[in-house]
Amino acid sequence: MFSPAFYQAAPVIAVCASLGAVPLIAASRRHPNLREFWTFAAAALKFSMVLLLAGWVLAGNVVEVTLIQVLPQLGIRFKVDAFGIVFALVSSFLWIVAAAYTIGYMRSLSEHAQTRFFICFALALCAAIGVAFSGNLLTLYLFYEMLSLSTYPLVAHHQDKEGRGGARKYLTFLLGGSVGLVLPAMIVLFTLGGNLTFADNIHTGIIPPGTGDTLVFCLFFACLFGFAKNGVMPMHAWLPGAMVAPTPVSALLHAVAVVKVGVFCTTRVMLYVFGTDLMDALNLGVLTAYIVSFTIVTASIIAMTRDNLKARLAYSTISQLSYIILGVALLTPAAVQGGIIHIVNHAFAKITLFFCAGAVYVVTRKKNISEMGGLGRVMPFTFGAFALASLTMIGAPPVGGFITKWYLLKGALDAGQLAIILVLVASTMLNIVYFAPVTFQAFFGRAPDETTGPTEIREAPLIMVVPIVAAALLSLLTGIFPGVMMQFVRMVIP
Amino acid sequence: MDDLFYFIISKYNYWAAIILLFIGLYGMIVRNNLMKKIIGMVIFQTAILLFFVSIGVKRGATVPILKFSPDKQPLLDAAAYANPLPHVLILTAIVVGVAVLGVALALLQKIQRVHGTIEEDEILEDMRK
Amino acid sequence: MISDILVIIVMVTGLLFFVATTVGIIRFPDFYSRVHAAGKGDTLSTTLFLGGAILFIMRDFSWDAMLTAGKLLLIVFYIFIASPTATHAIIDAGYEFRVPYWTRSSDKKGTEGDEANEENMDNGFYPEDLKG
Amino acid sequence: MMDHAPVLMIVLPVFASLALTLIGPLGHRAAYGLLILSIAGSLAAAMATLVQVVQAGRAVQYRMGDWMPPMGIELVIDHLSAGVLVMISGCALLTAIYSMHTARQDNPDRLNHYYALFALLVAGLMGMTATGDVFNLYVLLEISALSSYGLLARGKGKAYYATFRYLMMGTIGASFYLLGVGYLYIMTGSLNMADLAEILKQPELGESVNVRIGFTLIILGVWIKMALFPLHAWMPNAYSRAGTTTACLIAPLMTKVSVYVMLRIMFTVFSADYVFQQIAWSRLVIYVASAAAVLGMITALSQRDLRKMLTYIIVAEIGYLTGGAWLANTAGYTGAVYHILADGLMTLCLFMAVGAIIYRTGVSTSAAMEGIFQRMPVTAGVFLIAGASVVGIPPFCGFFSKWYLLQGAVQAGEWVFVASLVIAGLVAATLFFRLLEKAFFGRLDDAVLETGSKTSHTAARTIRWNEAPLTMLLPLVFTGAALLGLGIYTNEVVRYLIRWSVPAGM
Amino acid sequence: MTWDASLLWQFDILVLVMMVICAVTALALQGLLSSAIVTGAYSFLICLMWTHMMAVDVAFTEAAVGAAISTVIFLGTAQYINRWIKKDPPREQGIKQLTLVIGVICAVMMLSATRDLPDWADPASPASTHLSPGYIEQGYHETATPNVVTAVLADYRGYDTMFEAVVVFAAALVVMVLLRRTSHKHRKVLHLRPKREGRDTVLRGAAQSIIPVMQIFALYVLFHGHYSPGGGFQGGVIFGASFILLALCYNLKFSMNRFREHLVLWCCACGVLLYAGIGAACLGLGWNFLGYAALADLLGVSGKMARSYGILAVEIGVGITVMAVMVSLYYDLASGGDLEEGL
Repeated sequence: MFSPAFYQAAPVIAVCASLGAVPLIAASRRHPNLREFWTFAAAALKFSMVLLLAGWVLAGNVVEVTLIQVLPQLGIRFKVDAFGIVFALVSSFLWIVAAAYTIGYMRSLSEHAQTRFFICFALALCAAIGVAFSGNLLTLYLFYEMLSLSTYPLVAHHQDKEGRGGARKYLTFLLGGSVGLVLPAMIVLFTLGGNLTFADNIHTGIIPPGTGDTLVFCLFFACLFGFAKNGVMPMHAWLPGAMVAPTPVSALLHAVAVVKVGVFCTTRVMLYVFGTDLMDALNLGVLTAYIVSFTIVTASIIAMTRDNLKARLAYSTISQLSYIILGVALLTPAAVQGGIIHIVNHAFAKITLFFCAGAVYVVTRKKNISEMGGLGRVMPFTFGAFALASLTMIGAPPVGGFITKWYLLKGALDAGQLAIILVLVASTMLNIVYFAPVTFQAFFGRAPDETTGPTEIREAPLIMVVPIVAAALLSLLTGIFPGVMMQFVRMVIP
Repeated sequence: MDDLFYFIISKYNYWAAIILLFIGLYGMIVRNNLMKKIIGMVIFQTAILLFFVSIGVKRGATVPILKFSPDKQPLLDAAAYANPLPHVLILTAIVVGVAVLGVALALLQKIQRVHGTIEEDEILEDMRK
Repeated sequence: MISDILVIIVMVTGLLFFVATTVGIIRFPDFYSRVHAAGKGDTLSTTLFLGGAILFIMRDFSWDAMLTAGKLLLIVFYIFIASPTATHAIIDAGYEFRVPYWTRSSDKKGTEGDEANEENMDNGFYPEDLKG
Repeated sequence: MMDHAPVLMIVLPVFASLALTLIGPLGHRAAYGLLILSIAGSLAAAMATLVQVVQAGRAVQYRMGDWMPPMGIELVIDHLSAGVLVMISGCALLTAIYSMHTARQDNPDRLNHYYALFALLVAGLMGMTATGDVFNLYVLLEISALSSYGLLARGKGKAYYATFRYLMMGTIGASFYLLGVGYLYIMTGSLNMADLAEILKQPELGESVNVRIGFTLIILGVWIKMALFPLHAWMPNAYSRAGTTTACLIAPLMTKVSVYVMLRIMFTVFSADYVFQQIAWSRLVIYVASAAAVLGMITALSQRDLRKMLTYIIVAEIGYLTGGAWLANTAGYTGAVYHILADGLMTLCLFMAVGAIIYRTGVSTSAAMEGIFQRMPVTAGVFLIAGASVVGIPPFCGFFSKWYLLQGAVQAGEWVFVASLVIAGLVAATLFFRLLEKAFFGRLDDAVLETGSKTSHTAARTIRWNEAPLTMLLPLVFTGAALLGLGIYTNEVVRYLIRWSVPAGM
Repeated sequence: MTWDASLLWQFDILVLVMMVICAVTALALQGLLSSAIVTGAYSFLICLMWTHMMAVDVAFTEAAVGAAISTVIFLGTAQYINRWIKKDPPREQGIKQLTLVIGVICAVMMLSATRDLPDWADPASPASTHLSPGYIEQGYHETATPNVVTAVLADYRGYDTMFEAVVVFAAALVVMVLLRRTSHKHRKVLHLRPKREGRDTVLRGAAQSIIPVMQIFALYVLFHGHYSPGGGFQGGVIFGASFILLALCYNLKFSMNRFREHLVLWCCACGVLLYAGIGAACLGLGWNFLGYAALADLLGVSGKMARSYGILAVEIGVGITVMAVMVSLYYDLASGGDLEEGL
C-alpha cells in the first residue's frame, strides 16, 4: 500500500520516533499531561511503523538501509527481517502498555524526577527498537550501549544507597561485558572477515572458513557472556540487584527491554554471525545448551528461597531467559522456533507478573509473598492475571508457555539430548513449586492479622488494572492462537 | 702508533663534547640544588653547541668571511672557508639558551620566595605539608 | 731583526709577569694582597704582551697594519682603564665586608689569625662610618 | 593571498602577540578581541590550506624568502599536518573564546602579556607542525616551550616548582632532539626533511650506528616532551597546578603536537622500514605503551584532584598513540593519527568542562562534581559525552580511534596491547562512572562549598540552576558536538586525510 | 694520513681539559656566586675554542651572551638566594641512581660510536660538502654580503632568525610576567653598595669613559656585520651590556631613568615587529615571506643589493630586540622584579 521507498525510511522513523520525543518531553516538563501525551504519541507512532513493516516483511521482503558509513565497508545499518520484527512487535507494543501502567504507578506514588524518568524511558525504547532492526554487529553494539546508559538512571531512580548500589552493579556488569568482551571480539571478527553484516540465513554465518577453532571458541563465549543482559549464570548478578528500581522499570528491564535485548543480541549473534553449521561443527551448541541448563536449574532453585516477590520473579526471569538461549543452542529447527517464540510468550507473561507485583505494592506497600495472604480476594483481577501469567512460566496449557515447552521438548528430542529433556522437566517442576504458592496464598491463605485489614484495601487504580488484564489476556491469546507469531518465526527458520 | 695518534686527534673534541654533555646531565638530574641544576643545564647545552661547531671545522680553512683579491673580486673557493651553516645554527641555539636560562632563573627566584629554599628535598617536604 | 728581538723581549717579560701574577694569586696570604697581585700583574703583563704584538705587526708598515695596531692600542687602553677599576671595586667590596687582612701576628698564631684580625678591627683599623 | 596561507597561519599570532605587548593600556576587551581575531585568521588560513591539500591531493610547499630548499627553509603541509594544523588552531580558538572570564580570574594583572604568550604558544605549535626543516622545528619547539613555561607559571604557589621541573625536562628533551639533529647533520650534511629522507635512503647510512644514535636521541627527546610513561613525571603537577585557560590550551595541544613530531621523524625523515626493520625495538615500545595506557588510567582512578585525574588520562592516551604508531601497520597508524585529532578534542572538552565546574564551584577535587546535573546540566551533559568518548562508546570519536587501534593491534598480533587497551577502557569506564554517579545524585553540601569561592556559595544556596557563563558554554557545547561529528564522519576523515599520509612500506 | 699543523691540537686539548675541569668545579663548588663565576670562566674557554675553530661569530656571541650576560644574571639571582648551599643529602631515591647508570652506559656507547663519525675537520665530510659550498659560492652573488654567516643567518635561514628574535622576546615577556607582579615586602638585597657618596667615583669615572665607546662599538658591530664578524645579536648584546654596566656602576634607578621599563618592553616588541614587518612587506609586494628581493623596486636597486639591505634592516630589528631583552632580563632578575634596588 506504501511505496518501497517508504519502507526504506520506516525503520529509521521507528527508531528515531522516541528520540525525537525526548526534547518535547523535556520542554513540557511543567505540564505532566502533555508530557505523557508525547510519550504515548511516540510509542504509538513507533508501533504503527513496526506494524506496517511487519506486513511488508510478511509479504516476503527484507528492508535493508545503510544510514551513514562510519568505517570503510562498515556503517550504521538497519535490517528488518522476521527475527527482528518478532522482537520489535513485542517490545513496541508492550511499551504502550508499560507506558500506561507507568503513568499510573508514578502518579499514584507521586515519584520525583518524573521528567528524567520519561526521557530515559523514551531513550531506552529507541535503543531497543534499534537493536531489533540493527543490520550489523556495530549497530547492534551501538544501541546495546545506548540502552545500558539510558536505563542506568531508571535503575538508580530512588537515588538512595541501595538504589545506587544496584545501579552501580548493573552498569559494571553491562559495560564490563560489552567493552571488555564484545568490543574486542567484534574487532577480531572484523579483522578476520572484513565485514560485520549479519548473514542472510541462519546457517552460514560470516566467519570466514579456515579460522582457528580456539579463536572461534573464544569469540563465541566472549559474545555469549559479553552480552551480560542475557543473564547467563556468571553474568546474572546484576539482575537481582537491579530489583531496587521502581516496579515499572523492573517490568521493563525483565520483560521487555533489557534482558530481552540481551537474549536477542545473543541469539542474533549465534544464528547470524556464527551460523548453525559452524556451531554444529564445533559442538558449540551442545556446550552452550549445558551451560544455560545449569543456569536454568540453579536460578529456579534460588528463586524458591526468595520471599520478596520481585526477587523471586527476577530469578525466574534468569531461568526463563536461558530457555530461549537453550532453544537456539539446540540448533534443531523446532528448538530454535521454541526459543524465539518464547521471547514473545515470556515477555507478555513476565510483564504481567511484574505489573501485578507493582499493583500490590502500590495498594498495600507489601513486597513479601508471606504477607500477601488473602489479598487475592480483594484484588481479584490482579491476582487472576498473576495466576494466568504464572501458568505461562510453568508452561501449562492453554497459555503461551505451553507452546514454548512443546517446541523445546520436540527440539531436544530431535537433537537427542536426554539430559536437556530432564532439565526441562525438572525446571517445570521447580516453576510449579515456586509460583503456585503465591496464587494459593493470595486466594486461599489467611490474611496476616495486622491493623490494616483487607477490608480497607481496594483493587488497584484503573489505569493500572487495564494494562495488567490486557497483558494477561495477550499471553492467553498467544497460547490459543500461536499462529500469529509463529508465522514470523517460521520465516526465520524456513 | 701513528694511527692511534691520528685517531685521537681526529676525534678528541667529539669526546670532549660527549663528556661535557653527560657532566651537564649529571648536574641537571642528580644535584639537589636548583641553581646547580641550572648550571648543569648551561653546560649540557654548551656541550651540544660544541658538538655542532666541531662539525663546521675544515682543515686548512679560515673564517667564513669572503676574502677579496686586489681587484675586488671575492675568492669563492668553498674549501678555503669553514662551513658557515653550523655557525648559524649555533648562533640561534646560543640565544635560545640564554632565553631559557633567564626564564629558569626567574622561576628560581619565585621558588625561593614561595618555599624559602632552593634545595630540592626541602622544597618537596615543604610542598607535602 | 732588531725589532724581532725587541718583540721577543717584551713578550717574554709580559709572560714572566703573568707567571708572577699567578704565583701571587696562589701564594699570597690574604684576600687584599691576592687581588692586588691580580690587578697589577694582570694589567702590566697584558699591556706588555699586546705591546709586543703591536710591534710585531708594525714590522711591515702598511695601512692594514696601522689599523690593526690601532685596534690593539685601543684594547690596551681599555684594559688599562677597566682592570684597575675592577680591582678597586673588588677590594672595596671586600673591605666593606671586613674580610680579615693579614698581619704577621696571624702567621705566628697560625690558625688563630682571625682573632688577631678581630682585635685590630676593633682598635680602629676601619674608618668610623663602617663600624656597627 | 590563498597561496600565502601557510605562512599567514603562523605569523598572524606572532603579530598579535607583538600588538598585544604594544597596546598594553587598551584594556582586556581589546586584547581579547585581538587574540580571537588573530587565531580565527590563522584557523581560516589552516582551513584554506587543508582544502588546497585535499583538492590537490599532494603536499603544499611554501619557500621562505624564495630560497630553494634545501638551501632555504620551506614549509611543507601534507594531509597529516594539515589536519593537525586545523585541530591546533581550532582548539586554540575555542580556548581563546572560552578564556573570557577564566583568564581574567587567573590573571588579575598583565592580562595582555598573558594573551601575548598565548598567541606565541599557538604560533610555535603551528610552526612546529608546518615546518619542513628539522632545525627550524627545534626553534619553534623552544618558542612553544618558553611560552608554555610562562603560562603554566601563572598558576599560584606550587606551580613554580612544577614549572621548573617541566622546564628542566623540557630542556633535556629539546636538547636531545637538537643533538640528534646534529648527528643527522654530521652524517648527511642536510637539515631539510625531504632532503634528509633522500640522503638517508643510502644503504651505508642505514647501517651507520651514528644515524641510529641520532634517531634514538630525537625519539627520546620527543618522548620526554610528550610525557611517555616512564618519562611523564613532570606533567601531572605542571598541568594540574596551572590556571584553567592555560590547562585548556596546553593539555590538549602540547603532547599531541609532540606525537605529530614523532610521526614526522619516524615516517618522513626516516622511513617505515628503517624504523621497523633496521631498528627493531617496536615490540619493546609497544610494551612500554601498553604499560603507559594501563598504569596511566589506574593512576588517574586514584586521583582526587579533577585536573590531575585528566592529566593522567592524557598519559594513558599518549600510550595509545605511541603504541598505535609503532604497530607498523596501516590500521594502527590510522588509529594513531585519528586519535591525535580525537584526543585533542576529547582532552579539550574534558578540561573545559572541568574548568567550568571549578569556575562555578571553586572546588577542584572530585567533590565539585556533586550534583552537577541539577546545577549545570549542559556542562554535565558535555562532560558525559566526553567521558563516553574516552571510554570508547559509539558513536563518539573515541570509539573509532580505539576501533582502529585495536584492529591494528589484532592484525599485528600484539595481544598485550589489545589487552591493555581493553583494560584501560574498563578502568576509564569505572572512573567516569564514579564521577557521573556523583554528578547525577550527589548534593553539593555546604561542607564542600565552604572551601569554595564566595559566589558559588551564595549561588548554590539561592539558585539551583547555576550554569557557566555563555562564553564558556558555547565553546564547550561546540566541542561536544565536534566529538560526535568527528565520530560520525570518521570514514571521510580517514579517506580524505589519513589514508593519504600512510607512509610507504606499511 | 698527515695532520695539518694549522690546527693546534695541543692547544685544543688543553682548552678542552680546562673546560671539563671548569664544568666539574662549577657543579662541585659550594658557593653559588663562585660557581656562577666559574661558569663564566667556562664560557670564556669555550669562546677560545670556537675562535680557534674559525667560528668567530659564534665566539663573539658566546663572549657577549654566555660570558657576560649569563654571568651577570646568574650573580643577580645568586644574590637573592642563600649563597652557601649545603652538601647534597645522601639520596635514597634510586631513580636518580638508575638514571645515572643509564647515562654512563649511553656515554660509553656514544663515545665508542664516534669511531665512525667523519674525522674532525675533514674537508670531505658530508657536512662540508653537501650544503655549505652552495652558501659560500653563491652567497655573495645572491646577497652581496661577504660575511657568509650573516648572509645565511639573516637571509637563507631568515625564518629561523625571526623566530629566534621571537624566542628572546618571549623570554623577556615570561620573565616579566613571572617576576614583575611581586609586592615589595619580599625584598632581600645584599647591600654591597657603598654608603658614602663618592665612594665609587672610580667606578663611575671608568663607566663614563667606557660606556659611550661601548655603544659606538655596538653600533659598529651591528652595521658592519656584513663585512666582519658580528651582527644583530652581538651588537644588541653589547648595547644592552652598556646599560647593565651603567646600572652596575651607578645603580638600577639611575639606569632606569635613562631607559625606562615600558620603553624597554616597547623596544622588545618593535624589534621583532620590524623584522616580521619587513617579511610581511615582501609578502605584500607579491614575493614570499621574507623574500627581501621584493624590496628592489621600492629601493630602486638590484635584487642582490635589495637582499643586502633587507639583511641590514632585519639585523637592526634583531639588534633592537636583543638589546632591550638583555636590559629587561637584567632589570627583572637583578632586582627580583621590584625594580627598587639591585646588584
